[in-house]
Amino acid sequence: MAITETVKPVRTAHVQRERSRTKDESQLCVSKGQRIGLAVGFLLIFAVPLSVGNPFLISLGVTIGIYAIAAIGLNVLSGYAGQISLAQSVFVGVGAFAGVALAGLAELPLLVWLPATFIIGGLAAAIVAPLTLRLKGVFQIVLSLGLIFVGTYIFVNSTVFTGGNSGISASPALSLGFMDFGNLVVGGMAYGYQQGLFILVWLCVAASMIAVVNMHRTRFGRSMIAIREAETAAQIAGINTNGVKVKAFIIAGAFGGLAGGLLLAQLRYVQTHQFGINMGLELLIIAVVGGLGTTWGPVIGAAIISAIPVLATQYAEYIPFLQEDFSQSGEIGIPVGQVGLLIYGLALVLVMVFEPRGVSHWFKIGGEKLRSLGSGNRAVVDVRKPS
Amino acid sequence: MNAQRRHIRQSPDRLSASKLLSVENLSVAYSGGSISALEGINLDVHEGEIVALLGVNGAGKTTLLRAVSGLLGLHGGAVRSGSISYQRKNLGDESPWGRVRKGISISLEGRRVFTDLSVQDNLKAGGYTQSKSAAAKAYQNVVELFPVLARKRDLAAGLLSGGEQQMLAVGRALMQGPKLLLLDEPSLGLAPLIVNQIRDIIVEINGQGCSVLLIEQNVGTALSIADYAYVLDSRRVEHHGTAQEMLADDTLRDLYLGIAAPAAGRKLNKEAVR
Amino acid sequence: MLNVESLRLEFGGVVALKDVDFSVEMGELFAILGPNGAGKTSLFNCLSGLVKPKGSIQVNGNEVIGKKPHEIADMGIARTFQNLGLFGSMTVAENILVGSHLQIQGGAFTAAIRWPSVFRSERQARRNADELMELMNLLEVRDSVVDTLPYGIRKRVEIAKAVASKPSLLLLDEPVAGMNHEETETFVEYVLELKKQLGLTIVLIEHDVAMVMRIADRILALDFGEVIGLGTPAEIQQNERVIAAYLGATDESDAQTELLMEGAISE
Amino acid sequence: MNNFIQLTASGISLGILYALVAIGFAVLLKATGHFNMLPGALVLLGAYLTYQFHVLWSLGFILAVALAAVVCTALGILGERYLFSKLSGKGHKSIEHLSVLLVSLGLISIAQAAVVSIWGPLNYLINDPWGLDVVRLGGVAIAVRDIWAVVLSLGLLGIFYYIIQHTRVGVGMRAAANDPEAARAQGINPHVISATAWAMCGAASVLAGMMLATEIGGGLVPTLDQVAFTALPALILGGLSSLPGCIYGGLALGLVQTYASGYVPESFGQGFASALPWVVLILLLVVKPSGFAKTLETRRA
Repeated sequence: MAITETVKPVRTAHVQRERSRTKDESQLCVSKGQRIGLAVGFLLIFAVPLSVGNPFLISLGVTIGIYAIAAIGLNVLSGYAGQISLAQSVFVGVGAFAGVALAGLAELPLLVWLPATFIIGGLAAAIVAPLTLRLKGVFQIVLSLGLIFVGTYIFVNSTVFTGGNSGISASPALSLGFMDFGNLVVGGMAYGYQQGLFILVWLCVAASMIAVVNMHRTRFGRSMIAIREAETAAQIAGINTNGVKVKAFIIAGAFGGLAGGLLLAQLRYVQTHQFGINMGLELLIIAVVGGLGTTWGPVIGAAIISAIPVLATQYAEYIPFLQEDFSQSGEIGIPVGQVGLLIYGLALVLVMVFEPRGVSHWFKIGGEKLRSLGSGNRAVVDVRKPS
Repeated sequence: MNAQRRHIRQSPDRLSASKLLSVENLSVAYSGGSISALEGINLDVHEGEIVALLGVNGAGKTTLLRAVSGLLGLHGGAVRSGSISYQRKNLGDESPWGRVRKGISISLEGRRVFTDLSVQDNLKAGGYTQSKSAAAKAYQNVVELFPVLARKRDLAAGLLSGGEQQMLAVGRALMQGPKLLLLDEPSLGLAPLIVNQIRDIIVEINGQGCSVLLIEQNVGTALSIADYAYVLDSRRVEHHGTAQEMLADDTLRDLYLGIAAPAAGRKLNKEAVR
Repeated sequence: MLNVESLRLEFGGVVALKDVDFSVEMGELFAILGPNGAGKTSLFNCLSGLVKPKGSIQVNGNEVIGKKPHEIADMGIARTFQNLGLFGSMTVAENILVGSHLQIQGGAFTAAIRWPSVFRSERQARRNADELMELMNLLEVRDSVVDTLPYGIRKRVEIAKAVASKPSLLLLDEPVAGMNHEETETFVEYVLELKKQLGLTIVLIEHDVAMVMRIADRILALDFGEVIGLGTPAEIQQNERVIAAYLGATDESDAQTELLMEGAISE
Repeated sequence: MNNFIQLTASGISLGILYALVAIGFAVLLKATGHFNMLPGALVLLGAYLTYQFHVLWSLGFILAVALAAVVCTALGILGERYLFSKLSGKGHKSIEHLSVLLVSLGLISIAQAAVVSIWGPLNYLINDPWGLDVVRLGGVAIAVRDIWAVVLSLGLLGIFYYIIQHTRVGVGMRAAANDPEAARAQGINPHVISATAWAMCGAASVLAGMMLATEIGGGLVPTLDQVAFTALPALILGGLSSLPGCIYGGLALGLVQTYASGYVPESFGQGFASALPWVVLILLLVVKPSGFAKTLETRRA
């Protein structure tokens, strides 16, 4: 109250300039360049699938997008709020099987079943979240491992939605009414299923990123980071730390569920053991390799981590030491199926040892260098005396 | 300014004894250099001396002991410049455990006994670097100094009272057979009677030939046993002198009680920093 | 406005605070003095809800004990920490915005969908934060990450963060520890200015006796968790138990201590 | 009744192996202060190395196990020296914990890929000396392998107990676990402590891995590391720290799991026995979240 009144008379032109600059800080795009970037990004979401003919690359793009969404959720929980979880795969599974139930069995339209996977993923997380509240570090990680095993048990035994061990197929509807992503026709040209799906998935990625950026730049995002940095100090500042952690969990679960629904749309056949520890680990690795607590980290991480094994499998014959046939034991070579594991492991070790801030940090440094070339550096001045 | 600080005037009787520890122009910073903790510290401990380190919280006393004992790294600190010599050899990057083997022992602030271990195991841990026979001899010495530790030897150290824990902490350091003992606030949170007891024991340890570098909040206690004292303020040595000189110094009282005394007594060889 | 009655705190058999009674008047600068380990920080932890003591703490007639820290913050109590309670990877502005958390609206969902009122409240908070930064002369480091700033400035950021919640009672835990005299002087000026402008009541833990004697309205002296003195700076300076706690036990047999005591008493 | 005794016997043998793996995690946690998942990889590698030395290179069985333990210990010490120790001091304690955990998970992935690359994805028999022999005790058939599992494990745990309680390095380990800084101040060399911990971890993991690979119907499979994860509830049930705690936790886990597989009706669904330890763990965490959480968190503070 008092601050506003007392300071007014001494406000300087300098402050006015600062103020006009700060006005936009909670906005999505702070600068003009970012606004152009956003527009170009949206354009690419439509342009890429419609211009790239290679179905393999389009399908790879879809996979990257789906993993990016799941990792965006995990990044909120682990990157911003600092709560480590290996169990993100369980919520992806919940979303996928919710998709089977709603889109496959109940044959509901896209606008119902896809948001429903988001909500159901969040609800599942809401049930689990209170368990982890008072746990820290090791306990949290072990608990999340436990969730994977319990989750797998529940999936395997909910045969109606999951088909038990043998998996289940479903063909979800992808039509918005005026536009069918599953059967895209633009200007008289018909496009493939994966091409339409690419647009849907990357629109979801864009929406997720925008939502997270909005959260990050406002009260809730700061609360999460404050908890990560110093929980006691956050409480003293009036933050309900338990409430914020539960919300972060729910957000992670919801994005996981959404990714699960989209994964179902891509594969049209899902199996319980897909959502086990390997996917959980892969998602955590994506978040870490991309850079925990960064906006672009999950997308960059997904592009690196989920693309490399797929590419390796596709182009195995051109890469030395890879062998597709491992029946002749005794001969040393890396079976194609193991490339993923090997790459995850190596990526994780190398990133943690050499650049714990993640690969997106390199992009950030690169961007800053470009910008400083344009504008020249502003030095930070040390101020000591009161005015 | 720097040159001035490097040539600290020594009281004549101090120069005759040989230097055990010599800190020269030491600067220390934490967090990769972003927080400066000590600037241009010069300090000597001669053989057989008790040297007190005085000063308000945050002045850098504990940091100085960490630097001497090699424990800075654990707190994200590092020596930026200057040197620490012990027995006329530069300690350099010697590890904390290496320094213990050389004869520098520390009793950390807040006692830091191994709460889960029995009193006896605490002392065993203290004698980690010693041979079996040397450890046994040191153990005899420690339980003679602190009979209470022998009585409670099978009790978990966490169950001891504050005073007993402090005795255990000092006893544990003595198990290493130190030539230089660093004590960080041995009277912290202890009742006056026990503070006196600990003070007497420090004198006795010193009498056995062990030099002591002591951080103490209670100026009276510290100066009553110290031969020489340094006052740290905001990362620098602000005053130093013999205990007698210190006791007569009014700025010290100003620092500790906010009572500005009239200009009386001798002025110390004070570095003109203010 | 703050009323503490028979406050008692134990940790596993060790008594940290023993029947502490005092009250602080509105608009007062109240200092708590005592050697290390005397229970000063424990007292603050009781006031901000980090530990659960016995007894009673009332702020403007409302009981504090039993409430969670964030609920106590909501009652208008803010504090700083001895070893800096800042969020290191955030900028100065963001730290202050976390401080003004209680003044801002909006949750996760409303933010995600860009609900207009949330962003209005956010903009207002940023304006207030800028004004506070100007008052504390922090505008030039506004966008610097806190971890990269010098200690003295970080201390100032922490005060700004605490004040941003518009508290009625501000608890400062050793705010000038580790500062040199010039920095201390500057810092005291800031605190006094803030106190005047915002009408704050301040409770201050401090080890720098000289500074406390100069600025405090009243002083509470603690030793071994017990109150050994309560009164104006002049009264405290004459208090023998306080002198003993700082300058040495009144051990008559010790000639050197006697010498010192004479010096102190002959003032 | 006979069925019950039989189940109890195999429950105890499974439980004691869980205890061994849990001890591997626990000594590392105590000696280095970080939760490290690498023992999972050592269980896997230990079993395969035993196979390599014993079956493929025809070395004696005991020698093969011992050699495998030496190799695993060496891998652990190398990992500690060149990877894990590089991760500390790069920021917050919690970030440090996370880095160690993630790097160890990465190493597990690499180990899995390496095992399949070198030995292939098929099951193998490890040609253990006891094979499928059983001892009959009044109508109850107890596998010789179970008896060996208990005897060898208890023997190793006994040695560990002696080392921890009665040797100088054991006192050093306990001291370092209690307060790492104060331990350094006593002249205790943390490298020696962590090397000892890795040796203990290597020995326990290899023995457990070898025994798990001889399980009837199990054999040597590239997913043995996931069996190691199943020992984590035992670690937490046992309070994360003490050797006896790990044994109680392991035995409780092994018995619960074996009884569940023997008695729980089909209607509980597939895989109930393997999910049960985790369910128990989660229920315990709900009922008493601070109880065993205290042990670690307050000490690290």
